[in-house]
Amino acid sequence: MTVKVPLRYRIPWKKIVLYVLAIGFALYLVLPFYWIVAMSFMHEVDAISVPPHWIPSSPTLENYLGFVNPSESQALVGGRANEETPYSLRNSLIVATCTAVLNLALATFAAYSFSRLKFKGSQVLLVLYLITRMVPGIAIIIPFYLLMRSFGLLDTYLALILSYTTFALPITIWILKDFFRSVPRELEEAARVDRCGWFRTMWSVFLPVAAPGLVAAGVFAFMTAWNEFMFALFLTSTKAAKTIPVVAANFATDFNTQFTVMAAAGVLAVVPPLLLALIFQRKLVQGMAAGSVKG
Amino acid sequence: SSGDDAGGASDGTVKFEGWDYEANLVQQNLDRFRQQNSIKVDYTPITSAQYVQKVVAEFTGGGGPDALYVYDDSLAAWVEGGYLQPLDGMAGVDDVYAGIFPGNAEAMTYQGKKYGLPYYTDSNSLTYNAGILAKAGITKPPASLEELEAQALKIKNAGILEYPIGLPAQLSDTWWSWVWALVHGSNGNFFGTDQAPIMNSTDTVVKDVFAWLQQAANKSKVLDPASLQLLPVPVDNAMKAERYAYTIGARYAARDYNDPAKSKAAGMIKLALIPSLDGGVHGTVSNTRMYALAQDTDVKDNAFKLVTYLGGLDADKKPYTAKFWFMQRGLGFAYKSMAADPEVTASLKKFADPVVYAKLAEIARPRNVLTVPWYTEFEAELHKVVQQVLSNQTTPSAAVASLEQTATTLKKKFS
Amino acid sequence: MSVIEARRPWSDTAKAYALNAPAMIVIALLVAYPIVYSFWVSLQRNNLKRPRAKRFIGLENYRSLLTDDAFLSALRVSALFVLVVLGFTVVLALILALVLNERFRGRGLLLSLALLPWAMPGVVNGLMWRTIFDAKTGALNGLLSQLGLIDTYHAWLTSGTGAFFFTAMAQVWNTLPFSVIILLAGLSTIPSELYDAAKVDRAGAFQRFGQVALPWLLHPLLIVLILETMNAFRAFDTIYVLTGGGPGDATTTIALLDVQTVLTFTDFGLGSAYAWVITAITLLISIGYIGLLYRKGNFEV
Amino acid sequence: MAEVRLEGITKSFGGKTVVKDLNLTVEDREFLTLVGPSGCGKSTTLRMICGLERATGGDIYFDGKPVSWLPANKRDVAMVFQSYALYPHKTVGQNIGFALKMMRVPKATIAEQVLKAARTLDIEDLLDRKPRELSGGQRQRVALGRAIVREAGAYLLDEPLSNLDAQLRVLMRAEIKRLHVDVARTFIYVTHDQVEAMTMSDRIAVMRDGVVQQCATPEEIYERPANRFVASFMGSPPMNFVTGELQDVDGVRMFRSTATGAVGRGRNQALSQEVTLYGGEGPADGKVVLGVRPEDVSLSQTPLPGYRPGKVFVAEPLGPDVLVTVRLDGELVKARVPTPFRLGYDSTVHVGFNQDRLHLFNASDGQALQAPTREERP
Amino acid sequence: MAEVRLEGITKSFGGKTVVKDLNLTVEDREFLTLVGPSGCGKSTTLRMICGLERATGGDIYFDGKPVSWLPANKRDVAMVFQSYALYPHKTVGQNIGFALKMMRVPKATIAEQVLKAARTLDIEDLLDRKPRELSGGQRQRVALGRAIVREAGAYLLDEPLSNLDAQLRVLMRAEIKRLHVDVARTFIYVTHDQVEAMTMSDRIAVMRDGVVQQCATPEEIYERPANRFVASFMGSPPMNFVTGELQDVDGVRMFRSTATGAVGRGRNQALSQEVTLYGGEGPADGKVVLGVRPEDVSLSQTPLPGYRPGKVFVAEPLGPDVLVTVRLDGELVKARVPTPFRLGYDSTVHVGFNQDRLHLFNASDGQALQAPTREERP
Ligand SMILES: Nc1ncnc2c1ncn2[C@@H]1O[C@H](COP(=O)(O)OP(=O)(O)OP(=O)(O)O)[C@@H](O)[C@H]1O
Ligand SMILES: Nc1ncnc2c1ncn2[C@@H]1O[C@H](COP(=O)(O)OP(=O)(O)OP(=O)(O)O)[C@@H](O)[C@H]1O
Ligand SMILES: [Mg+2]
Ligand SMILES: [Mg+2]
Repeated sequence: MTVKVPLRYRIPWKKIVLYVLAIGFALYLVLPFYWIVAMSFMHEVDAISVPPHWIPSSPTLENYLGFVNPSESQALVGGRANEETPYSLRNSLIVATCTAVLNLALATFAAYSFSRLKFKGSQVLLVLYLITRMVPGIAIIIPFYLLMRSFGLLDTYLALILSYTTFALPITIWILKDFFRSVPRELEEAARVDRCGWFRTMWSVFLPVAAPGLVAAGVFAFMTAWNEFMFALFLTSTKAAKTIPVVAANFATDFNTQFTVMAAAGVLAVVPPLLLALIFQRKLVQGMAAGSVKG
Repeated sequence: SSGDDAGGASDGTVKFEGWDYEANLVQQNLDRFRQQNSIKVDYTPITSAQYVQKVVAEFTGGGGPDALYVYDDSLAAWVEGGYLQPLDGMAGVDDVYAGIFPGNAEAMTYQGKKYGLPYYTDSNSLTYNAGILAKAGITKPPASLEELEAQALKIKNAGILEYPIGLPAQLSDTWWSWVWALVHGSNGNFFGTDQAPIMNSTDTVVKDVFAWLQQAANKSKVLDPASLQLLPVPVDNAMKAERYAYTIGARYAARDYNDPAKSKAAGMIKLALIPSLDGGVHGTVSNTRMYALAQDTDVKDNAFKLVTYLGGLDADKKPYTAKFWFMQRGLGFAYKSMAADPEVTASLKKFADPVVYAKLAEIARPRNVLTVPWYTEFEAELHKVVQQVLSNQTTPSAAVASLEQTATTLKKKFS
Repeated sequence: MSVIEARRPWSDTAKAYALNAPAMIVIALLVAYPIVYSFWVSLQRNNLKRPRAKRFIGLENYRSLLTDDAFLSALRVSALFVLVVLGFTVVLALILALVLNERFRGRGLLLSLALLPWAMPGVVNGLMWRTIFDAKTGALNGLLSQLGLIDTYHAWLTSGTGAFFFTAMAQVWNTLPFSVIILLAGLSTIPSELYDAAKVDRAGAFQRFGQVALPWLLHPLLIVLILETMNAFRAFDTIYVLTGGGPGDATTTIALLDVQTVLTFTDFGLGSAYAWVITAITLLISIGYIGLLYRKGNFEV
Repeated sequence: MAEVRLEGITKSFGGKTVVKDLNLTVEDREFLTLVGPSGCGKSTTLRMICGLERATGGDIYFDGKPVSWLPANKRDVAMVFQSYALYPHKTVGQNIGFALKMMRVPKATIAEQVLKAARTLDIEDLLDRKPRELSGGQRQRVALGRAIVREAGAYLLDEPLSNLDAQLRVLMRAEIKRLHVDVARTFIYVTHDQVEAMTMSDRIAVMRDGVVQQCATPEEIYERPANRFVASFMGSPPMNFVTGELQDVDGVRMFRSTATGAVGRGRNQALSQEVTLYGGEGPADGKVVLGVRPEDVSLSQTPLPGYRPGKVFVAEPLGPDVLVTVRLDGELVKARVPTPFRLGYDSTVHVGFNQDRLHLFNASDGQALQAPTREERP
Repeated sequence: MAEVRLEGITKSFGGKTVVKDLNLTVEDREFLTLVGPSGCGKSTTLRMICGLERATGGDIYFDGKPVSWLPANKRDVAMVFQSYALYPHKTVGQNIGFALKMMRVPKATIAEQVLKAARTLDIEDLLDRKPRELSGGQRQRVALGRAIVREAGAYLLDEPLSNLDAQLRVLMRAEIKRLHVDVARTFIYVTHDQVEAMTMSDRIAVMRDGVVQQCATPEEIYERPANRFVASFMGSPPMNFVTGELQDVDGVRMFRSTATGAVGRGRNQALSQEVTLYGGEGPADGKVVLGVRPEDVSLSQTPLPGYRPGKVFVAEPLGPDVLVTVRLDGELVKARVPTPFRLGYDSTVHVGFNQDRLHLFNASDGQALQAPTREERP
């Protein structure tokens, strides 16, 4: 049996608006990036041609090959940036991952206290955390350098991990405390009754339920570490610890830089975290506590 | 000093830092040094845009290198900061200073002491594309700014190029040689010999140059407005792609412009003297890059050997590295002797007219305010003001007035 | 009255501080010293170029700011920059987060795309936009002229307002993902039954947003506001690469000026004073946000 | 809005069909109660009527107009959610007043109405609390308050009283009934409480596995259950069942228990008279199930005509009554007798069935064969 | 672990005291049911026993050992939460098996136990679902499953059956009872269902506003309520109350209704015999309340000795019974009589009270004055 649906409802306005917005945003987000991806597969001449070639007319891997085998055609470009690119990617990955993990570990404890315990000075403490983050890096970079030097940590991962952890920590705490708050208290209680100690409760029940928040906070910490430039520049000096923004900056400022190599480096800088994000992307939108409590 | 850094003094390794120009070539050259002297060199190239900052941070933090590149711009500040030690009295230094152009020697001397051995030097020229000029029926490069504008207008009106003149005028670039070149080229200056600002009083050249710039950018529109967002590399690219007929920049760029492997304009690029307001030949600007020795180095001997290898004369009294750079990349040299070196001249002929090349070196002057402690601040302000002039946000007279004001304030502040 | 056999558990306050201890220790160890140091420096005449002139001058650096044209102009630019960037970011992020919170084909893809700009280091972001806005070969020029919207290529970054606007847009593109992710994660924690209840209560889409989603989002929004304000105030990489602060000083933000003062002019005293002014301003704004939103958004499920 | 009609409604969750071809018309102003075992699809049905769930198949009409495409906020229905779905960030007062606010009712009126509803629900001193700070029953009352405070075309109530104590439940029952009369709108009510279902409803729809088994007045459901499922589901403790077959003995139709061939034999006459089948002859194989409700089972210490002896298996006091389970001819039969009942376990007791109130069901498909008529008495 | 003792337990939420000086001992292996109006503090009490809420004052002892400071995970209790509190990210099976997993029970054993529990609860085909895909009753059963699957020193069940249908509830009731016998541990049970309370409990504690009113066996609670609140709370429909006073007439203590001076007069003798007061003389002012349960009120169409005429006010069918409200001397009296009841509204009916089962309460504080003794009969 068919029902005559009024026209107003026959047109799925919601879907239309949704898709229009989605496509609009998709274009907005992807087009700029697409351009450097396309450029990274072009020869220099094509990249600066007018009008632009939107699709590489004679695609080349040359710009990337320079990273793998720096003595090849692009060897002249970017000082040592070429040869350092693969290392810097590795360094960035290690530093960012460790930062994210360390951050989550530290922030989880603190955020839990803000979301579950009523205690004196909680708001003051929260703001204090923020203050440590509000002093611009430029003001603390020299003393920080001194500190790291006295710890003997210059040009090591640890220096970067520690500094990024302190950068990201206050915000991570803020992010997590909100998500923790929306985990129904009863879940924790149920876990306690099921004989879980605090850690077990956190691990088996609380954190899985708060997963979207953890992922958001983790991605935040990761990206903070991945993107930071100034501290990386000052605290590292060799390919043992240089991160990708530092190397990418070489391309930016080097006298011989070509757009296309720069683009290739940019693409490389973006791809790893993007892959990582893809992995966690589903967690981010999973509903949190659906169906768990009544009330 | 590298005193408490790993490695450090124990095995005599020299910690050496430089901006990242051709780091691989540098490394090649250093390897040769190591083979010859069995001194280990720990070389760190640093992004050039952040070179000064990073070195300052390192010295401040006590972890600076033993030997390093120094811009003539930074020399005074770094000596004042206590980073560098004078080379006076060290082996062969006086020979070096005797063998180089006086301008370069001056640029490496601060308060009577010698601080550097030359890495390279270069002076600015008007670089033009003879092919484009020819197309517009122009046979001779301009001698005066007026002429330059007229020629450019001709090219523009011929529909060959919309903006025949391009200059790197992006703020994040720290060294706007072309402004100085234009001022020196018309025999003007910003400062008097006592380093007091004169651009708004006794010297009218600056104002007139600004006026010309404003006119070229906004009236006749021969100067590309996009210059404001151009760094040197894109300007180079544009020259190579024949999108500009004129630019003002270091001589050595011509080698690249004339390299058929890299440039459409190869063979067409020529050097000319800087056009002046009155059409006469007055000068241009030069800059000097040097190697220096850190104040606190623990491996002074080794470090000095390195600096000598790089910037000084070898056992045969030949500037090995300076020649290496010229042959490899066409970098300008401070050594008078090299001008006569047949290998050098042969190589030079491939990309520039040796006469013009030599004339530029001869008339080039370094900036006369490099030794004031507030030079960097002034240079930064200069860029801003020139941008405002180019983008028509201010008038030439207001611009020079504000520039002079800034200079006066800075001077007072630092007195 | 009773024999207490089990260990008396810690009070909430003790527990809370114990839980905060690791974070506090790390922060104290690593940033307390630099922060105090930088404040101390801000009270000095301290220019690395002139180590011998170094001395304590109290609030002199701060006082000099009042007549410092460069500073005042940078402050104006920064304020405007924060306003524009924050406005665009928050509005776009909210819409995008709401879109992503719906179920539709391609949501995963869009979400991944939404993360993309985040993965781009500021330097690279600046480079990318530089090639796009380029006056000669830029993709924006190419696109617009191919679409027939412009006749000749424009030098987008050469007028004051143009440079400001395009720089802000480049910044927005780069910082959008953070806001989107935080808001999206916030949205995804809203139990769907609350929307159900609101629908039954006759709330239309906008009201559901205003009455259910927004109150729930106040705290995530608070983070977004605080962090984006902070970021916009410190925006450096992108602007530096894109315009270097020009033309003139049209895009010279306080952060740019500060970096220049500290690293190029090596005036640590003044630079630290700038930094502390930035700190104070962002802190005041943040406290304003907190005062506005914290309590309203403070509820337990 | 008034009449709610479901036509061939089907709902599947990823392959699993939870509501099957549901046809149901709720008349204007009717009070219809949905009952059925846990998980049979009651809430899902309500959610579809409400517009929160799109039916996989079929259509829904409000007053003859199809509404399948209408979003919930345009359907003009009020609903009490089984899971309450209170807004955690709003106070009790704001929760209750939210729908009114959405209808742009003036603030003062909202406050007044909310207060009135809160009084009715006895939660007026909780108005400023957040849901988090309420007990289970208080939350449920807030959820109820959200529905009763507003005017709507139809009211859907999903177990709105399940967490309330008996006293309050009686009060609330009355309030809901009163609301029904006052607003004169359609009510669809889900409950597990037989008393509620029986006392409040105009009609009851009994569901099982997504299929409506019977939809009729409470009396009809109770006294003429359409099938064995309805008979056993409605009534607590449930009906006793004895399997057996119909036999024509001397031209009289008689029931013979499979277990013993016994039940009914003691009063052959009576039983044989009663067996007048609906729709003809009864099952071809003659296999039937006899049903009798516990309250229609009488116990006697002494033998009575038509009573059969059994043994007390267990006795459970229910307050006014005692539920006695008796082992009778190998089957367990429950009887509900007035308190006090003092016979010990395993003592002999005589069991009699109220012959007027026996139910017969087809053994194979459980369909009712016979509806008992009830003796009229004051 | 076995005996649970609460000593002077008090609980306040920000100034509001919700449990007041609670003293209660739950014996080893006892099945104690907590009942009381919504919001009276039942859940809070359970949560304190469980260790989820810290008492503001007083102490809790398990087997004589103070546990006030012991966290919930060390108290060895199982609990069914009123709000279920299912782990949303775990399947039904994982939810049920979680506690076992925490006790490092081998996987195979867990699977087996979970399956067994799921069978008992009739949710075995839902084991792989997530809580959000369950109906309300199914969720509740999962919550119940989590408790019954494990061994614990004490089982705390907060309205575990409220969202189940009557049939299932009967089954689950039996299962819980069986579990209680099997594990032989202490059970503390919260319910609003009188039948549950009456049938399952060893003792019932009736709470009101955070104070225990009476804690006794079901019979005692029902037949000798300690005060008017208990009397009215336990029993549905609730007891009828008539206010009046005691008078000594000719040396015989008699009750006189305030409204009419009438009730009881018809059978002076009987009443006067019954009035044997606990603890002496009764209230000084003689003001009392007479209580009689609806099932102890009989109706007759014809006048009978000791019956008084009234008018039918309303009659509500309850299935097996009919609840008839009669207007009697200006007061409304409810009577519960067997179905069918066919008298129309406002017809005259004669009302008699079962003289053996009258209750007297002090009018001022509601304390019981007299406990009726029940005639013993089979
Ligand atoms: N977190 C809290 N803050 C303030 N008051 C609370 C809080 N939790 C409970 N209460 C109040 O304490 C009282 C007792 O609550 P409790 O949950 O124990 O009631 P209950 O007897 O279980 O009721 P119900 O049968 O409705 O579940 C209620 O009046 C409730 O409003
Ligand atoms: N989102 C879902 N995904 C899969 N199955 C579901 C979902 N929601 C409900 N179901 C199933 O649909 C059936 C009907 O659910 P519904 O909530 O309508 O039951 P109900 O009759 O309200 O039961 P109860 O009395 O227990 O609340 C149940 O078996 C349930 O498991
Ligand atoms: Mg349901
Ligand atoms: Mg409760």
